Amino acid sequence: MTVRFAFDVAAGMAIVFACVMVVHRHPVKSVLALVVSFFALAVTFVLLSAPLIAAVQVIVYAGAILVLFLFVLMLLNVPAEVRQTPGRPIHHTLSAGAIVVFAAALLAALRSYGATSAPSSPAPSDPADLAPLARLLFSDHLLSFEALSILLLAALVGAFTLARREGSP
Amino acid sequence: MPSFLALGPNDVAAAAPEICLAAAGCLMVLLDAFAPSARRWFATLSLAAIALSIWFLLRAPYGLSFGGRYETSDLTSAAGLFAAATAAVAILVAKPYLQRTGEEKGEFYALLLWGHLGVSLMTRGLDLLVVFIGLETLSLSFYVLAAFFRTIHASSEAGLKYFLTGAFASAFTLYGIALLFGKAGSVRIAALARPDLGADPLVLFGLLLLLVGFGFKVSLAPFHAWAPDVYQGMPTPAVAYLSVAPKGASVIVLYRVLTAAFAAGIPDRFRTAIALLAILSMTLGNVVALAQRDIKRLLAYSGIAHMGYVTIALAVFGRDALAAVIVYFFAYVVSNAGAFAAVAALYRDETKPHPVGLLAGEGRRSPFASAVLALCMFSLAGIPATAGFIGKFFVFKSAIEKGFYALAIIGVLNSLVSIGYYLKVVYVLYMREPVEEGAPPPLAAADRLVLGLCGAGILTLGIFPAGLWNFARRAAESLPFGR
Amino acid sequence: MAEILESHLLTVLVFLPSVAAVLILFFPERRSREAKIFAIGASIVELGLALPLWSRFDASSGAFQFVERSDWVPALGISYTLGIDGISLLLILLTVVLTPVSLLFSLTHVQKSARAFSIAFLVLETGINGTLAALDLALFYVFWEVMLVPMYFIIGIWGGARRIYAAMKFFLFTMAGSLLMFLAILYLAARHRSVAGQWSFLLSDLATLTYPSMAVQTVLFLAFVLAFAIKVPVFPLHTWLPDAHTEAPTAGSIILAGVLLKLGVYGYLRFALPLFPDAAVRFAPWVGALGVVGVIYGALVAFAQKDMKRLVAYSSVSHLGLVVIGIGAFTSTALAGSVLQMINHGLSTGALFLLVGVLYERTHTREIADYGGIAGVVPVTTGLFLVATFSSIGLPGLNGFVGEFLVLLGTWTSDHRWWAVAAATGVVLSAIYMLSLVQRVFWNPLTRDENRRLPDIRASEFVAAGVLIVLMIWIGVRPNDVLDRIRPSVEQVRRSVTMHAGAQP
Amino acid sequence: MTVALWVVPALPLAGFLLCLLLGRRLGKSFVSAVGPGSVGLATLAAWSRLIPYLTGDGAPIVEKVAPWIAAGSFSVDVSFRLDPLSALMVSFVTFVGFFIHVYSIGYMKHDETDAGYARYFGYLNLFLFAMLVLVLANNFLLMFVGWEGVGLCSYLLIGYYYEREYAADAGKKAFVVNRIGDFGFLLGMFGVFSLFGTLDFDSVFKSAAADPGRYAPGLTAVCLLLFLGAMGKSAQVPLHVWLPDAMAGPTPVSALIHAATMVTAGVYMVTRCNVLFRLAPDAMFVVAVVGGVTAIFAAVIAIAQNDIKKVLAYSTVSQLGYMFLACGVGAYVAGMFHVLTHAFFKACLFLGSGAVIHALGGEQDMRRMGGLGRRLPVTYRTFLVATLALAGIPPLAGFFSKDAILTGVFAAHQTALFGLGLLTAGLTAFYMFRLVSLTFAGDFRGTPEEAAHVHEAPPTMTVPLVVLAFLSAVAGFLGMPEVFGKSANRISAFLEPIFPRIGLASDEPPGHALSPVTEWLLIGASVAVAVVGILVAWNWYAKRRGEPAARVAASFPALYRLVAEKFRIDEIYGVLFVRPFVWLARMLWKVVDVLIIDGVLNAGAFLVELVGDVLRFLQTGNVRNYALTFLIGIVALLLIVLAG
Amino acid sequence: MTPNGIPLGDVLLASGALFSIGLAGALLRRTAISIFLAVELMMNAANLAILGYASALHSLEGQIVVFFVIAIAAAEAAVGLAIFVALFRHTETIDVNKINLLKW
Repeated sequence: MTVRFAFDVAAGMAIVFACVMVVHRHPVKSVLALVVSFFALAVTFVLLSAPLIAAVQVIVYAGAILVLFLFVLMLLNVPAEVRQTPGRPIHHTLSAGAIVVFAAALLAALRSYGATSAPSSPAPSDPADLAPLARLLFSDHLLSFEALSILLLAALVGAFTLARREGSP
Repeated sequence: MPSFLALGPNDVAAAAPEICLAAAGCLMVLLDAFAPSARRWFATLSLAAIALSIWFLLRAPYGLSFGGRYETSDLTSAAGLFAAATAAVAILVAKPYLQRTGEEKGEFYALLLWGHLGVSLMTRGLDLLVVFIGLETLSLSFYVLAAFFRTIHASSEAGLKYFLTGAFASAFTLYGIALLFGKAGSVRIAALARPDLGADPLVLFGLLLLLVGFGFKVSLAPFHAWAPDVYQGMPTPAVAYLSVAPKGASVIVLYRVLTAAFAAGIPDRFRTAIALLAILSMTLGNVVALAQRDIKRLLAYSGIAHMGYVTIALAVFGRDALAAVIVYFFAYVVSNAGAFAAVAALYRDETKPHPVGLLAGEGRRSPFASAVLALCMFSLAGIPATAGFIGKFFVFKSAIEKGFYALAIIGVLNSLVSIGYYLKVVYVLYMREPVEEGAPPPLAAADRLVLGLCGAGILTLGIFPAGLWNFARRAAESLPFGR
Repeated sequence: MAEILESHLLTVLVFLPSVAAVLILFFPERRSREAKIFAIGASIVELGLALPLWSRFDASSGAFQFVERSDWVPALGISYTLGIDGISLLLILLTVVLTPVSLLFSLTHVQKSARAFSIAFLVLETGINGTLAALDLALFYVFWEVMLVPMYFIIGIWGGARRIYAAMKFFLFTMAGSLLMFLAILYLAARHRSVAGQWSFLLSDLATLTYPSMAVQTVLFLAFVLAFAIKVPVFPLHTWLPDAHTEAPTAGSIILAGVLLKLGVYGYLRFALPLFPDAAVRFAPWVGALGVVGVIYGALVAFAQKDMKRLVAYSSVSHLGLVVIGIGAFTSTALAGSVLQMINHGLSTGALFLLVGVLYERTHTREIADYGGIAGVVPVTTGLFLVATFSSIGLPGLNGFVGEFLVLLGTWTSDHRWWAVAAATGVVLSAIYMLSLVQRVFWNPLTRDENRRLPDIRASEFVAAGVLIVLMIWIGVRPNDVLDRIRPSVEQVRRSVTMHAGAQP
Repeated sequence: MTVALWVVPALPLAGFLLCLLLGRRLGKSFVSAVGPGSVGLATLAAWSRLIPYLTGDGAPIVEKVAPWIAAGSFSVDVSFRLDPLSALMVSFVTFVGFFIHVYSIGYMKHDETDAGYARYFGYLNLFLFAMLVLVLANNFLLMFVGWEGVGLCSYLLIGYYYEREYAADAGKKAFVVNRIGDFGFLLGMFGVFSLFGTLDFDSVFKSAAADPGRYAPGLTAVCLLLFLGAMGKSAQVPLHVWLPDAMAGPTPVSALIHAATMVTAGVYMVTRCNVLFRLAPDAMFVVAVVGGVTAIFAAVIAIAQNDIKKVLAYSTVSQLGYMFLACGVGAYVAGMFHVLTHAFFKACLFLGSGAVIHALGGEQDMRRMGGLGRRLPVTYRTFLVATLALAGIPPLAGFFSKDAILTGVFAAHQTALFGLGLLTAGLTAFYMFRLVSLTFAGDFRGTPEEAAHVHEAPPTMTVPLVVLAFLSAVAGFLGMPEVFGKSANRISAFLEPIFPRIGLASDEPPGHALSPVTEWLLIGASVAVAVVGILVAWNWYAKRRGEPAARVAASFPALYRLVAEKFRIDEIYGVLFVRPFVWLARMLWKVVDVLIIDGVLNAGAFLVELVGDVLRFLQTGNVRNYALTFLIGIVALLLIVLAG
Repeated sequence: MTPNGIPLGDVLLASGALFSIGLAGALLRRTAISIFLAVELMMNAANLAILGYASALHSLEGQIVVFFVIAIAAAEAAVGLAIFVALFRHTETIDVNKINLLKW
């Protein structure tokens, strides 16, 4: 019961700060809001008995990625979005409409058909035991794992290629 | 070898093609950094890598590997072949192109190869995770390639647009995967084959999100908006690749997923959705292409239209339809990639936009490239005795055979419209007086080669389609239709 | 070599020009005159090779002859099947005659990138011969469309002032027609598969099909007919023709009017009739009616023209209207007349375009008003033009009359007598517009001084025109030489319809 | 040895080819040899067949040359036929033709260029070829070949002076009007074919004669269509308009084509088809009426013409009307007889007028002539003879033929038509002597230099005049009326075989029934009106210098102008047919073709382009909009797939 | 129902909500970075859903997937930010309303 309550709180926070992130006009503030939101998400991950992922979430996402964002924001010292005059009424109204419809459809679908089949295997004895996870990672998902390495490499090289100044090797 | 590491010789053999692509990429990055003098060999090296990988692919033992998450079959060979062909074209185009722009860097080829690797993963993965990683590898590489000319505003902007829309799209894809995983209990595509899933609305939702996500890659209207801008700003060789191989891979992925999910046959509403995508893409693509002034945008819209034709085959959904798709993409490689190759060869200043009008009189100034470009235009327009016609022929045949007359009729009417702008290019080439005087610089050897190959390919496929068709039929056998 | 000629004569005839075209690629640009001469040589060799068709053709049978068959796309039953009957025989001969004539005429007149011109022409010849020889619908469709491309270039590159518009119009019109035919062909093949179990695009196979309903047959029929009607062209689908003919270079006009238009009628005879006998029977009245409209409409509009080539172009609409009437009437006499009239029109209109071209090359104007009274200046041209004119208005003793008479007679004896009456007014109308053309160009006072010193026809042009004139007189005096070869084939066509008609529920 | 019939037309054809191909290079002397030469040979060839035939039994000779056209159930040969009718025609066609060729040598010498000279004789030879084919043909289609061929030649020869616009116009007019007739002829042939299944004269007429009841119903239409052809060729009202204009051609042409031979082809054709016409009485009546009306109508116009050739032209029209009147009442023999005589005296008259014009250096207006009798004695005398013949003064040729016609008409109880005929006879005499008086009597009204230039024609021209005048004097004795004895009418006996008996009233050519008294009365009447006409004309124009005529004209000015302007037929046609035609043509082109059809198509194309041009602005370049379209797409798909 | 007694429905609704919010951000924000942030949020929503299902199904695969996704997101971020920087050099802004050189 407490777990459920905790989850609701965490999820709630995540949602709230996500909203803050969206509505806030200053990028830096939105990043910070997102950090909080991601922390909250990390909590929910723990509650969903995925402690490793929670940790990764905190370290990689909240830690690395968003800091990177802040860094770039500072670098480019991006200003707050000033309210558009005259703005794009058509775009906003349409977007709003579309989002509402989509959200409604999505939530409705999840709500009524979200249920899935009963678990085939028994619940893992100890969610904190990472051995099975690691084993799975290196057996079944070995290919993905290797592929991922190439992806990261590509990203690295790509980022390097783009971001370096002209003339530098 | 540690006990937990499940990597058999079979798996190595299966992964060999990707491995050598990856390795070649790394090698070139390193060479670029430490032995810049080797740059002029990069194109050759990449070609070698492509050749080697396709060789491995064709030699790899058929069947599953990596715990049933990776496939080697006629289908993957077919996909691998036309992807490799596209890559080869792109590399050959890139060589002189990059020389002209002084951007002949290892990264370009490396990213191209890695993107190609992503395509290969997409076509061979039996596991949504692998497919997704492949997709992302491809996307990331090409985000970078789009923005590769940092000195050119258009290029950077293309990068930004491609990146934002691409990330947006892959978020949807990912959510679709999430839903499917949740419902099927596994990311294996085969897991979708559970009979009770076929009708589940949430599964349909997930499939729809996948359709959208990959439809974005295929640049189906209304998920096409990125294509014109990106094509326009992106270095032409990269476009040559991006405009063909990833699309083919995406369609094949969609076919995989749908065949698994709809073993019993595709639901009518879903088919309607696909058909509408097809119609919208064909019509919008062709009609708007008429209004384009920049040839790369024109080709982008033409591409949108062509994917509409392909999507007809997706809506028809059957073994022959899949075979038709494969044939279509082989034809599309020679026609579309060839067209971009010719564009790269004919527009000698990459820093400027590529208005069609600039081709005026090229027919006499640089006859060979113009001839090939014209040939590509006729092929794209689907004039018989060219590859393009063969592609259309089989697509429409499959539609007629299964009784989708409306789709077929809309299709042909669209190709009538398309003639309008394809011929416009031809007439600018041959029936206008040159704008710039003086003989143009001679074609680079690589350009000659690639243009010659594409021209020959267009005519060969157009005149002797039998072999290709049988090959495609066999490839289509690899998917479990109507089981 | 010899036995290849024996066994694959048609293949050789179809592809020889393309081979020559490829060879021309190897001529350097500055050697364009040699290239042209080479092209003429090639087309004459082609002509020479085609003569055995005439001599070895068995005039007693209406079956297909010189048949060749080999697989193309076996998986879909698409085969490379060639063969000719009397109808295609004559049209092929017409083609191989008109091509050297056109090239010969162009020898001195086409300067701009002459190599490309010769290549385009030879490829065009391949396309036409292929279309006429193909007995497999897929093959037919391929050749049918391939013809467009060189013609598009010929009009677009070497044409007159509004050539771009004309070329585009020509291409789009023809394409618009043939695309639906393409789908119809696919349907037929698929139908054959579902009925007979395996794919086939072979005419002889598809001709045996029955259709689920009359409606289906009608739709397919119309899909085919649209393609052919545009090509002919039948009113009101004719408006591409005046532009194309007027803007095309002379040689292009000759081939366009001489052969390409006939392919519409040919396609109708060869494919639409045997494939859809019931629909054909049902729609015959419409066909004939459209023909009648074409005859009168074309003649009237021709009379109103101020541009020589346009006038001749519209006269083609009128003449082909007569041909169409013959098809609609569908009696043996009328059909034979129609086929003969196709040849005649090819010769007479070809000659007219050629001679108009002779004048145009000297004055660079097509305006009738810019001429007048030049008969004394260019007597030979005038004489040839008169002969062509009288052939075109059907004066007895020349070819035009025979075809015209047979069509009208055959129509009169069919159950549409009034078509004959209406169409016979064409006899008067054609005299009116052609003779006023002759008067306004060659007769009347010579008003323009620049016309006083026009050089008369040159040797090459004279030969080109002379060939046509000779053929006109020959057919006019000994029409049976041609009719003998037409008759059995026409009977065959009629049988193919009458045998299967009524099978449709 | 006998020459094949096909040789007869073939010789002029050869002449034609030689003249046109070589004439320009080899010059006038060559042409002068070949042109008339070939015709002379043809004449000899023809007569070498005619003489034995005339003495023979008159059984038709058919010589098949080769099959010509065969398609479906239709087939027709090139084959020639010699029977009394064609023999009669050939005899005078070759003869007159030859003499007019000879005459032309003199007449055309003034034509400066060799080319023109060659062209002239080439066309003239071609004409004889066509005319001979026409008369010798053994089936309708071959006849049609000649029929159109002579039309072609008349077109070419009328337009001989092509650089004169009115000549070119006249030529075109002649051809087009003829084509209107041919339209009828063509349909007539179709009718014949669908009735009899062949176009062969023998089989058609035989089966028609064999079974009248079977074919009679269909025949009226067929005959009327055929007659339409005849009207066009023989310039019958209302298709007569081309003949007067045809005078724009050289005068010998007018003499040969537009007086002696071609224009009588219609009469020949009707006579040839007499079996069919006799089976269609209604059609015959139409023929008679058209003929009668034409006769009087043209005669009236002729009175008020001042151009010497125009007078003769209208006189020709009028005489042709006479011939059709004869055919219409069944007096075919009389018709053909008149064809023969008319050929002689009208050719003579035209050649005479040609001599006059030649003498005056091209002057054709009679008001500027006069008093030429003394200056051109030969011309004058021959002309006078021919005129008297035409006026029907016994014993000249015209008297007998015209009398035969009138007798026939009277005997057929067509009183009204008989009246017309008689009146026409009077008018004919009047206008002919008006012509003679104005031209030859009185004193010269032209300019002095013209007067100085006047001279008698060279012998090449006078000899034919004399010959023809002689013939127009004596030819009449071939067909003397019955009152001079049963066998007096040789020509009718000669033509007997071509009028097979078909068991109808019309078997008996009219006139046999008449009593000698009536015949004498008729003769008297016709002679009387002729004499009256002559005297009045002589009195008015020769004696009193034309002032009574002027007075008459002045007292009915409107009527006079109407007549002088040929009843404004051309103008009426212009309003009724020509202008609407032109308007319609332009309308169809500018409105239907350009505006409607092309308009619709271009509009469609433009619309598509427009849509494209609008839609491309959806591509705003703003990524957010792209994302939006993306989302909207998803929503739409969701609604399609999941809704409901 | 997950082992820890959290109803799957709640998890899914939460993820759905987050996804929609992210969507809103992606559509309504103008700064490229903010848009990308929103996209990141959408991916996290997906992660949440996957983990929810994973725990409900007692499957570890889900965690693996999420693990990969996070890595991918990181890579995307790197590339994306690099692109922003590169473009910023030309435009001095990353306001997508102002970035429309390529259009029509």
